[in-house]
Parts: sequence; structure tokens; C-alpha cells
Amino acid sequence: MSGETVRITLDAIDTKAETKAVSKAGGNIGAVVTFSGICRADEKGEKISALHLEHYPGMAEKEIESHVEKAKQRWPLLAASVVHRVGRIEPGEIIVFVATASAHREAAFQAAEFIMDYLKTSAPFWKRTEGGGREAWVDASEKDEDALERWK
Amino acid sequence: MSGETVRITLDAIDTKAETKAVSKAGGNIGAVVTFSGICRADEKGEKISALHLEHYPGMAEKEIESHVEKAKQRWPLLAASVVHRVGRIEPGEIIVFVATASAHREAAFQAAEFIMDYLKTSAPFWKRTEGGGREAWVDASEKDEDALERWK
Amino acid sequence: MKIVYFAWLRERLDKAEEDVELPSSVETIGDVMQWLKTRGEEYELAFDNPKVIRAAIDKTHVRPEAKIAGASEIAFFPPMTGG
Amino acid sequence: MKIVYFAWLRERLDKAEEDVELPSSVETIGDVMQWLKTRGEEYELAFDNPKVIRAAIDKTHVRPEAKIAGASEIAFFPPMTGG
Repeated sequence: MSGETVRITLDAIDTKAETKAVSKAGGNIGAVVTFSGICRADEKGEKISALHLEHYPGMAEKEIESHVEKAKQRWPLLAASVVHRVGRIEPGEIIVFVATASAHREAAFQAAEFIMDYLKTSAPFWKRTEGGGREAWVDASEKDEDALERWK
Repeated sequence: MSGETVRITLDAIDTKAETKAVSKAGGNIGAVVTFSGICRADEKGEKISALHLEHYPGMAEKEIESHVEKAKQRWPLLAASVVHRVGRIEPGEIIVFVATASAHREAAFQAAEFIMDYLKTSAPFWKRTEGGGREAWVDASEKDEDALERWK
Repeated sequence: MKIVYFAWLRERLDKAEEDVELPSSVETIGDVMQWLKTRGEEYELAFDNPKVIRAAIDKTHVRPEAKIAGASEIAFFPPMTGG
Repeated sequence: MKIVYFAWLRERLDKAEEDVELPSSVETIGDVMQWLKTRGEEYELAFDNPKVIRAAIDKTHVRPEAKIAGASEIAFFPPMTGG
């Protein structure tokens, strides 16, 4: 695979630049899939004014890289990029961005979903909500654990 | 669903503008998935200098719209956009772009794949290759027909 | 009846569309294909293998057994290769 | 041994990391959690329900039965909620 990026950043994610880097990674790319995980304006029905994202430096990158590596072993990827934001993120802003490139669409779709499913459950990031008069840590979702079943 | 676009165009596709339109469609968007189908530099092992895309005006839009509609019935989509290019397209350029938005990632991923799988097999577009000393119509792929099985 | 052709069918027939007077015995899409084959060598060649030809009536996919009564536009084309 | 805490564990203990001298009887991650609970009320509260606590040794996920021999950094944190 020619292009592979895993990055954690405090800054807004430039999806255009990230997508371009993946699309132009070389090889015979015929399909590029991107996923943007966006901060919603409410969490479990309560309005929030922002999310605060905390991570375990070093381990977060390592976990994501290991799942990008596993995706490369399962599908013929030509490039992949994962950028995760930390710090304060307002509704409408992107929390995580994944881009995958392959010769054909199935591999690109599957790899992006695989990377996201594992990122959600195994990469050490934690969300705290701001607003609604209180701050609270977001609970992990059982649905996210269940999503892993199909990759087993 | 607030935003829904189906468009066929002779011009290069502005993926940033399309993605933004879908991402900002309103509602409680938490996930945006995009797919870009890119013109490869070779087709079945032979180098090409371009693809020529022909379509059945009227029917092409209608077919895509009907599958966007079916996707909306199956998944809680908040927005969807499909732009398909026709005319001469060079390697590296985007042939088709799909963007889907939903509250959660699974719906956005599934709907984008569903729309692409049906677009490939039922939307009246045809590819002719240019280059390699000869021009030839691209054969339909059985793999594309097989991809529909999981939606049935 | 207006008939339209796409991709290599259009090329082999050297026309994108034509208006034809169909005999009343022609009732289905399959009949139309059979009838077109009697119209000359280029048609015979183009419709030689009906399995690789798809059809639409008024911009909706149909099977060879579909009735053409009430149609205003019939289309023939190869399997689609967009996206 | 360096121990690091994240999210609400960090908040409840009011510390992001600490260096501790573990007794030799503490051999597994589960033992570390049990031992930490003896260190005061805030630890007892934080480690009250071990099922909702995940652990890592040297930045790799481990289960409670994992041996800590050779570790240089142990981490405790709630289930992850990134992405």
C-alpha cells in the first residue's frame, strides 16, 4: 500500500486534502470511500453545546494503526487514512475521518467500515459532553460491540 | 429527508461542494459516507487513455432516483446525493460520486453501498474505452450482478 | 413507435433512434426484437444474441415478455456499465 | 510501576498518573485493581465495578488475568467512546 496515514489532531480536519492524498496515492485506484463522524447537536436526546475528546497518546495511534494493518491484510487496499480529532468539538464539526482506496468499491467500503467498527470499540478515546446544564461522560454503546460480530 | 440530489453532468464533479451540501442538510447528522468511482488507467489489463460515458437521458436519472428512494425506505437517511458524469473522462477523474448522511454510521454506509450496487447494474450508462490502439465497449461485470444478492 | 438504441447497439445499427410502424402481430418486447431482425443484416447482427440485450418501455426496465401496448418509446441497449 | 488513568477514572481519582510500589503478591491486572481499592475511598469508588474498567499494559489491551511482570506502564480506563 503506497499511502497510509494515522493522525490525531487538535485542529479541524481538512477532508478535502485527506481525500486527495488517498485518491492520488498511486496504483490503479478505482474506488475511494470516506467516512466522516460528525458531532451531533444532541446526545441521547439532550442538547449539547460541545464534546470534549480525550485520548491515550501513543496507544490511540497504535490501536488504529493495528486495525488499518488488519484491513490491509483482508482487502487489497491501495491507501488508507484515519484522522481523529481531540479536544473541544462543536456540533457539525468532524470528530473522525476515514478514507480508503482500492481498485474496486467493495474493498474500499468494507475496509472503511471495518476500521470504523474497531476504532469505536478499541481505540482509547473518550467523549464528555458539554451543555445541558451538566457535563457527563458518554457511555459506550452495545451496538458498537455488536457491530464487530460480522468481522469475526 | 431534507436533501436529495441526483444529477448527471458533463463537468468534473466538485466533491467538496457535494459533501458539504449533504453534511449540512440539517437534522441530527452524525455520519457522512462518500463514494467516488474513479476512472482507472487500465481496463482488464489494457492501458486506456480515457473512458467515454454514454447514458439514456431521463431514464438514468429516474433509475438512480428510484434507488435513492428505496434506500430512504430501508435506512433513516437525512440526505443523499448522487452525481454521475458522462462524456470523456480521463484516468484519475471521478465518474460517479455518492454521498449519504444519517444519524449513525451503519445507515450511511449501507445506503451508499446499496445505491452504488444498484446504480452499477440498473442505471443506463455505458462505458467505452479510448486508447490501447482500439476502442471497445466495456463488458458488464457478473460481480456487479452478484453484489445485489445481499439486498434481497 | 419510437425506438431508441444505445452503446454498441446504436453503433451496429448506425442510428440512435427511429420511428417504425409495427405490425399488429408484434405484441411483446421479444416480438419487437424478432421483427427488427427481419429488417436487414445490421439488425440481424445486432440482435443476434437477445440474452445480452436489455429493454425499456417508457424509460422503465422490462423483460422480453412485456407487452408493448400503450408504449410511446421502446429502448434497446447492452447490460449497463456505469458507475 | 507507572499507572495512568483516563476519563471518569482520572476524574474520580483526581490524578492522571502515579508511580506506585506494588507488593510482590500483586501479579495480575485484577490484583492491581484489588490492591488499588485498598488505597482509599476514592479508589474504592473508582474501582467499585471492575466490569466497566478496561486495562492496558504498555499501550496494549489486556484482560484482568494478564500478568504484569515486565510491564512499565499500566493503564485503567472506561470502555472507549471515540469516533
